[in-house]
Amino acid sequence: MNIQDKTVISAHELLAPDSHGNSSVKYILLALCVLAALLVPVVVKDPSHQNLAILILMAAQLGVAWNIVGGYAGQVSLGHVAFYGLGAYTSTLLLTQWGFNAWVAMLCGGILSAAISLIIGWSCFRLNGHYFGMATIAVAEIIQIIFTNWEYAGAAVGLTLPMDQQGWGSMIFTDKAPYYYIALGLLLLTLAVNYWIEHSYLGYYFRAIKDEPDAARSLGINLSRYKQIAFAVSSFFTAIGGSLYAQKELYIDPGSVLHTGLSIKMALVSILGGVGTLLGPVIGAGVLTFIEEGTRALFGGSGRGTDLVIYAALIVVIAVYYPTGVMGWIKQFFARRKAVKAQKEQDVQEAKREAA
Amino acid sequence: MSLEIIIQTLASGILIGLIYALVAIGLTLIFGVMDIVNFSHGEFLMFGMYSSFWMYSLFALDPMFTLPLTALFLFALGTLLYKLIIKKITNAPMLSQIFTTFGLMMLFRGLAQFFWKPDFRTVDHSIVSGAVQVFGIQVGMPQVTAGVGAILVTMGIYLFLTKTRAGAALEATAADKEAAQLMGIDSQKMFAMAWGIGAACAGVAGALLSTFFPIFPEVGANFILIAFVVVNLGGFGSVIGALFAGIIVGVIEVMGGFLIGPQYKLALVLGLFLAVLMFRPQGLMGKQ
Amino acid sequence: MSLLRVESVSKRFGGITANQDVSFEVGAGKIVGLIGPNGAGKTTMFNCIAGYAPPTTGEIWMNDIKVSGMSPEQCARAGIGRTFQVARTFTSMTALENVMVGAFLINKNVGDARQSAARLLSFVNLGQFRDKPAGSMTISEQRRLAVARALAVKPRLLLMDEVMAGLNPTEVRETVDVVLKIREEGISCLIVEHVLEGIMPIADAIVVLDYGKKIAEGSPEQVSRDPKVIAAYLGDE
Amino acid sequence: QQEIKIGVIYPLSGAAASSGSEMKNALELAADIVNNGAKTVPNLPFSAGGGLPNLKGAKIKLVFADHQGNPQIGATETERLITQEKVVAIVGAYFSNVTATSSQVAEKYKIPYVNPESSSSTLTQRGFKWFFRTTAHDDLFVHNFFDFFKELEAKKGIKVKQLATFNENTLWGNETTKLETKLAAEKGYNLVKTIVYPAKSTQLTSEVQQLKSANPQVVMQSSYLGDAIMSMKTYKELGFSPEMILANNAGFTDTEFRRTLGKDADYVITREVWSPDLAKNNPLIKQVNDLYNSKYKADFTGNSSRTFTGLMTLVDAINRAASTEPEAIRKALVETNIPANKLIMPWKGIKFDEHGQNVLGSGILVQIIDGKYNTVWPFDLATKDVVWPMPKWDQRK
Amino acid sequence: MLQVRNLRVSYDGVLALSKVDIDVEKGKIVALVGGNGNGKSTTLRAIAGLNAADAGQIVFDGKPLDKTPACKRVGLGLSLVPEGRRIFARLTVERNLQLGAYTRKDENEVAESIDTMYSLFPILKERRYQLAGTMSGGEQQMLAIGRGLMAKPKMLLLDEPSWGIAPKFVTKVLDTIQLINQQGMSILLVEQNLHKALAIAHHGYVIQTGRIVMQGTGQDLLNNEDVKKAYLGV
Ligand SMILES: Nc1ncnc2c1ncn2[C@@H]1O[C@H](COP(=O)(O)OP(=O)(O)OP(=O)(O)O)[C@@H](O)[C@H]1O
Ligand SMILES: Nc1ncnc2c1ncn2[C@@H]1O[C@H](COP(=O)(O)OP(=O)(O)OP(=O)(O)O)[C@@H](O)[C@H]1O
Ligand SMILES: [Mg+2]
Ligand SMILES: [Mg+2]
Repeated sequence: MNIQDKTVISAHELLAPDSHGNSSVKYILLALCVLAALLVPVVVKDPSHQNLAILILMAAQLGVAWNIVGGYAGQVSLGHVAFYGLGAYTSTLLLTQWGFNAWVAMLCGGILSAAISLIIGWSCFRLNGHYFGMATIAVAEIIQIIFTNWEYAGAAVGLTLPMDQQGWGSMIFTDKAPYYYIALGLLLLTLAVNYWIEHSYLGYYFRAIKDEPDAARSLGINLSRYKQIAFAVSSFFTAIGGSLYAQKELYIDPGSVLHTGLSIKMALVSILGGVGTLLGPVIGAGVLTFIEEGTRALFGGSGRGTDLVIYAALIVVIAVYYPTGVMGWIKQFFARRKAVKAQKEQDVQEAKREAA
Repeated sequence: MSLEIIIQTLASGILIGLIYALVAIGLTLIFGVMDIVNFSHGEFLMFGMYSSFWMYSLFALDPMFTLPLTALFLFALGTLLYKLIIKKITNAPMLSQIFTTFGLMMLFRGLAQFFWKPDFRTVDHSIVSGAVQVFGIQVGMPQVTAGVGAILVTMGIYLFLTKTRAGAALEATAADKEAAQLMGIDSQKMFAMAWGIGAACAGVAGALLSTFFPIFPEVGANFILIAFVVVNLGGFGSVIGALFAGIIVGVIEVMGGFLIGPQYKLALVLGLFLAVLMFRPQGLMGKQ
Repeated sequence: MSLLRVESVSKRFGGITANQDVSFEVGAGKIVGLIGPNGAGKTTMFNCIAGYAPPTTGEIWMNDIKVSGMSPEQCARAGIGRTFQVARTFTSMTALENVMVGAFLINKNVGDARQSAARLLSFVNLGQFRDKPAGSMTISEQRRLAVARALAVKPRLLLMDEVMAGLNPTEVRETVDVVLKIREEGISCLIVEHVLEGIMPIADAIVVLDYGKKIAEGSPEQVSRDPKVIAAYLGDE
Repeated sequence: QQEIKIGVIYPLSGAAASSGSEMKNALELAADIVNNGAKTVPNLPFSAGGGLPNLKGAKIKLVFADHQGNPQIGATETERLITQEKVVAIVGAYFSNVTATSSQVAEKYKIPYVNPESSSSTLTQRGFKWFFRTTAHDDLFVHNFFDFFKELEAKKGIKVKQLATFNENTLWGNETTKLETKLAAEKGYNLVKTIVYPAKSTQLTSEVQQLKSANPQVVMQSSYLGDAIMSMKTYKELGFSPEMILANNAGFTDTEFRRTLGKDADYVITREVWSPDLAKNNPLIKQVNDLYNSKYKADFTGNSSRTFTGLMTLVDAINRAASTEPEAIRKALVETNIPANKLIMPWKGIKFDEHGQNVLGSGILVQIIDGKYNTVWPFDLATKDVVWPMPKWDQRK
Repeated sequence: MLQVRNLRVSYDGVLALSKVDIDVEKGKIVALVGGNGNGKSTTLRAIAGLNAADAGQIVFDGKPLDKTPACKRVGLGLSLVPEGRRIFARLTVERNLQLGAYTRKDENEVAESIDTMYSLFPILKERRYQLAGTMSGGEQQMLAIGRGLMAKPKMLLLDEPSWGIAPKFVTKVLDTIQLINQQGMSILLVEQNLHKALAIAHHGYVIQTGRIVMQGTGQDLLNNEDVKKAYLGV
C-alpha cells in the first residue's frame, strides 16, 4: 500500500539558508510577519473582515495541529473533529455547568482529548494507511452519535454559552479583537510547538515512521509510542481550537463541532499549503478561507449552489495541478531554476570536454 | 422478539446489505486497482439514480429496462473521469488523492443541485413494486429485485476478476503498475477500466435503488459512510469480502436498531467494524 | 565468550519450514557468514534474531538477555542492528538525516546526532551524498546507507543481509574494507551473502543452511571443502 | 430614492436547499408586492406598491445569503450582511440551530432579527431584545396535538389512549420528543414507545418493527421528506396500520410526499400552519396564493407562507417606524399589532410578547384525502370531516 | 536488432545518461558493465520505455520506438527483467508466470512455456501456488527471470539477473542465458559478475557516469587493464 508522501519536503529544507537567503533575513521576515499580524485588528476595523481574519487563524491553527500527526508522522487521521468536538463540549460544560474559568476549562478539554487520543491510538495504530483513516472516521462518527443522544451535553439541541458573562475570565467578548488575539496566540503557540518538534529528534522520528515503519523499528523506535505522542499533541491543540470555536460562536451542537466534513477540512488546509511543512497549513488556511468566503459572498445568494460548485472545482484543480500544495510548488519552482542552471553548466563543461 | 420478527428483520437486513455490497464493490475495485479511495463514489450512485429517473420521467422508461443504459452511462462517466482527472493524480501523494476525490464529491453534488434542483424526486411507478409474501413475511418487491441484482453483479465481477485475462491484467496493474507494463499490459487502459466498472457498479446500484429510494443531489451521503465501512470490513480490494461485509452490516444495522434502539444503529455498526479491525487489521478477507 | 547464541531455533510459515532446529553462536568481535542456497532460511533467521518474526520454537540470547520474543525495537536497544534485503531507506530524507534517525537512540541532541551521522557517512564512503535525498540514490548506495544507519544505534552485533549483491568486484572490495573497519570498532557481524569473494576471506566462521537446516559450520576453508556444502550450494567449479 | 436593505439568510445550497429556494421565492414575491404593487390583492397591506409610504416610497432590497445549514456559516454570513451590506434588519434562518447563532450576531450588533419559521421553543427563551418570531413554536404545536385528541373524544367520541412517538434525532425531533413525553404523562395518555431515529437513514425497517410490536393507536412522527417517504413505504411493506399517523409537518407537507406516495399518502394527518383550502374563510389567502402560483407554478407551503408573512411583518414595522434606524424598527416591532384579516395565515394576528414571540399564532391539522390537504382541525376551520381511523393497508383498494 | 543512438535521460532535471550509443546484433549477447550508479539500469529502463528519453533514438527491429509506450514494446518482442525483481507479490507464482505471457494468445503454448520454466527452475514448480511475495529473495529473482522469458521476446533485457542468487545457481542462470541465446534470442545483459558475464558476451560496453567510455568483445574487455583495475578488483 502506497501511503507515503514521496514529494514531501521539510520546512527545514525550505527555510535552509541556501535556498532562501541567509537565516537572519529569515528571522527579520518572521518578526515582521508577527508584527503585521498583531496590527491587523488595529488597522482593519470592519468586524466582518476581522471575523474573516479570525476564521483564517482558527483554520490555520487546526491545520497546523492536524499536520503534526497527519503530515509529519504520516498517520492520516480523518476523524480529528472528534477532538475538536470533545474540546468544545468539555470546556463549554465546565464553563456553564461547573463555573470553571474559561482558560482552565479550555486546558481541561485539551488534556481530556489527549487522553482519549491515547485510547484511540492504542487500538488504531496497528492499522495501515486507509484502514487507519477509516477507523478514525468511525470513531468520530461514534462520538458524534453519543453526543447527539447525551442529554447532559444537550443532545441534539446543543449548548449555549451565556452571552452576558463577558470578560477575560469567561473568554466571551462582544468585540472581535480579543478573539483575534487569542486565535493568533494559539496559532503561534501551536506553531512554536510544531517547530520545536520538527527540529528535535521527534520530528525525525515522525518522518522515519512515515517513510519506513519497519526500518524505524530496527533503529529502536517504538512505533506506537511515537505515533501516540504525535496523536496526543495534535489532539490537544485540536481540542483547544474546538474550545475557542465554542467561545467565539457561543453555541455548539453535534452538527457544528462534530461534523465529519470538518475533519476533512483540517486535512485540506494542510494539503493545500503543503503537508509536513511548518507554515504550509497557515498558507493553506488563508487560501482555503478566501476561496470559501469569497465564493460564498459572490455567488452564495443565487440559490443554486453556484458557490459550492466553484469552490469544489477550485479544490479539484488545485489538488490535481498542485498536489504538493503551495509550499511544494514554491520548492519545485526553486528546484527547477537550480536544475536549469546545473544543466547549463553541465552543457558548458561537456562542450569544453568535447573540444579538448 | 417473535420468530416472525426475527425472520423479517433478517430478510430486510440482508436485502439492504446487498445494496450496500453493490455500492461498496465499485469502491473496493477502484481502491484495489489504484490504491485510491474514491470519496465521490456516492455521487456515482446519485448519477445512477438520476439517470434512471430522467429516462423514467422524460421517456417513461422503467428503471429496470434502462438499467443497462445506466450502467453504460456510468461506465463512460467513470472512464472519462479517469482520463480527465484521476490519471493526473495516479502518482500523487495519498493526501492529494483524497483531496481530489473529496473535491469531486462536492463538485458533483453541486452540479446535480445546479442542474436538477435540490428537490426530492422519485420514480413512483415501476414494474417492480408492491410486496411479495415469502415464508409468511412481507418483503418489498423492489428490494428483492435489488438484492438479486446485487448478487448477480457481484458474481459477475468476481468471475471477471478471477477468470478472465483482463481480470488478471487488472490485478497485475494493481500490484505493480510498472511491472505490469513490462508484461505488455496497458496500465492506463486498466485504470480507466477499473473506474468504469467501479462507476458502473454504483450506477447499477443507483438504478436498483431508484425504484424505492428518493432521489436528490445529496443522496450519496446516506450511503457512502456505510460503503466505506463495508469496504474496510470486507478488506480493501476484496469483492467477495465486500459482499459478505455488506450483508453483515445490513443485518447488524436492522437487528441492532430493533434491539438496542435506532439512534444507536450506526454506532453499533461502526463499533463492530472497529472491533473486527482490532483482530483483523486487514479486514475480513483482505490481503495483508 | 559468545555474544549471540541461537539455540535450536525453528520457524514455520504454515506448511513451510523456513528454519529447523538451527543453533550457532557469534563471538564478540567476530565476523560470521551465514550462507546457503536460495530459500534456505537466511533472511528468516535474521528476522528471528532481530525480532521481526519470533521463532516458532527455540531461543535466542544476546549475552545474558533473551531476545527471542522481544519486539524489533527492543532488540535494537539490546544491541542488534540490522539491514534489510530490500534497503528500506527513509526516502523523503537526505542521507545524513537517515543516519541521524539511528543516532537518536544514543543521543537525543540534534547537533550531536548530526555530527556522528556525518562521521558514519564518511565511514561507509558516502560522505559526498550527505545532502542527497535517499530516494534518488541507487539501490546499492542505499544499502550502504542502511549500514551506516544501523551503525548509528551503536549495535554490538550487526546483521547485514546481502549488502554486496549487485556490486562489481572492485566495489565488493570497498565494502569488505568497510566490514573490516566495523569489526575493528569491536562490533560483531553476522553476514548473509551470496558473493563469496566478499565473505570468505574475512569471515571468522561460516554457518551453512540448506532447506532450513544447518548443514555445516566452521572456518571458511573447512566449509568450502565440505562436500555437502559443495553439493548444496557452491557447485563444483 | 431610498433603498432599504434587508438581509435574508437561508439554506440556499446543501441538503435543505429545496426548502430554501421555496422561501426565497416567497420573499421575492413579498418584496415585489411592496415595491411594485399587486392589484389583485387589494386587502394585503402595501399591495398598492411604490414602496413604504412613511419613508417616501423607499423600496426594499433583499440581500440574500446562504448558510448551507451550518451554524458557523450562519453567524459569519449574518455578520457580513450587517457590517458589509449594512442591512437594517435580518430575516432568517429556517434551521433552528442556525437561527440560534445568527440571531446572536444580530443581537450583538443590535439589529432586529425576524424569524418567520424556526420552531424550537428555546429560541425565544434567551432573553433577547432584538429577536422576533412570528410563527408559533413547537411547544404550541405539540399542545395542539393533545388538544386535538381531547376534542376528538369530546366531539366525535373517538378515544385515543396508546401513543407512540417517532421523531428524528435532531434538535427539532429531540425537543418534540421531550414535550410529547411530558404532555402525554400530564394528560394521562399511555406512551407505549418512544423512538428517536438518526436522520438520513438508508432504511427504517428496525424502527418500524419496533413500532409494530409496540402496537400504538397513534404514531406521532417528525421526519423530513426522505425519511417521511421511506417510513410510509416501510409501514406498508411491513403491514403496520396504526389508527392514525399524526405527523409533525416537515416532510409530510412537502408536495413531493403526496406525488411520490400517491394513494399511499392518504389519511395521514399532519400539523400545518397553512393550507390553500383555508381560503374558504379568508379570501386573501387565495389571492396571494394565486399570485405566487402564477409566478412560481406551485402553491404556497407552510414554510413559504410563513416566510412571506415574516417579511411583511418586518416591512410593516419599518414603515411604522418611518425610519431605518435599528432601534426605531425594534420599537415598532415591539408595538406590532396586525389583525388576522391582514394575514395569509390562519392566525389571530401578530403581536409579540416580551420575549419576541408572537402570541397570536397557532397551528392547524390537515389530512390528506385523495391526494389533497384538507383542514380538519381546529374543527371550526375544518373544510372536511376527519377520517378516523385510517384504513388498514390491506383494506385499501 | 537494436540501435541506441545519442540517448539522453534525466531524473528531475539531473542528467543520468548522456550520449549513450549501443548496438545489439541479432542473436548476440551484449553486456553493459559499469560501477554503481553509472546508468546501467537507466539505459535498460529507457530502452524498455519506462523512462522517457530527453533526446536520442532507439530503433528496435527496424522500427523507431520513440512514440511507443512501454506496454506496446513488449508486443514488438522486447522484454525487460527489471532490477529489484518487481514480481507481483500478492499473486501466486503461477499467476506471475501467466502474466509474463500476457501478450501471447495461444493458451496451450503458454502452458507449455510454463512447464519449461518449471523445469528450468524446479523451486518455482514446488511453490507454484505460494504468494510470490513470501518467497525468498533468490527465489523471487528466479521467478522474475522466468516471467521475463514467458513473453518469448525477440530480445531480452536483463538487469543483474544473478542478484541474490546462490553461486551454484548463478552458473546455471548464466548457462540458461547462453542457451536461450543459442536458440535465437538477442540479449542485452547488465551484470556485476563481470568475469562470468563478459565470458559469455559477444560484445561489451563500459558505461561511466552516464556515457559509454569503452567497448569491445567480451574477451577484449576482460583483458583490458583499465577494466581490470576499475571493475575486477585486480
Ligand atoms: N511469510 C512467509 N510465508 C510463507 N513462506 C515464507 C515466508 N517467508 C519466507 N518464506 C519461505 O521460507 C523460505 C526461506 O526464506 P528466506 O527468505 O529466509 O530465504 P533466504 O535464505 O534468505 O534466501 P535468499 O538467499 O534467496 O534470500 C523460502 O522458501 C520462503 O519461500
Ligand atoms: N528514481 C530516481 N530518481 C532520481 N535519480 C535517480 C533515480 N534512479 C536513479 N537515479 C540516479 O541516476 C543515476 C544512474 O542510476 P542507475 O540506477 O541507472 O545506475 P546503475 O548503473 O544501474 O547502478 P547500480 O549498479 O547501483 O544498479 C544514479 O546517479 C542515480 O542516483
Ligand atoms: Mg534472503
Ligand atoms: Mg542498476
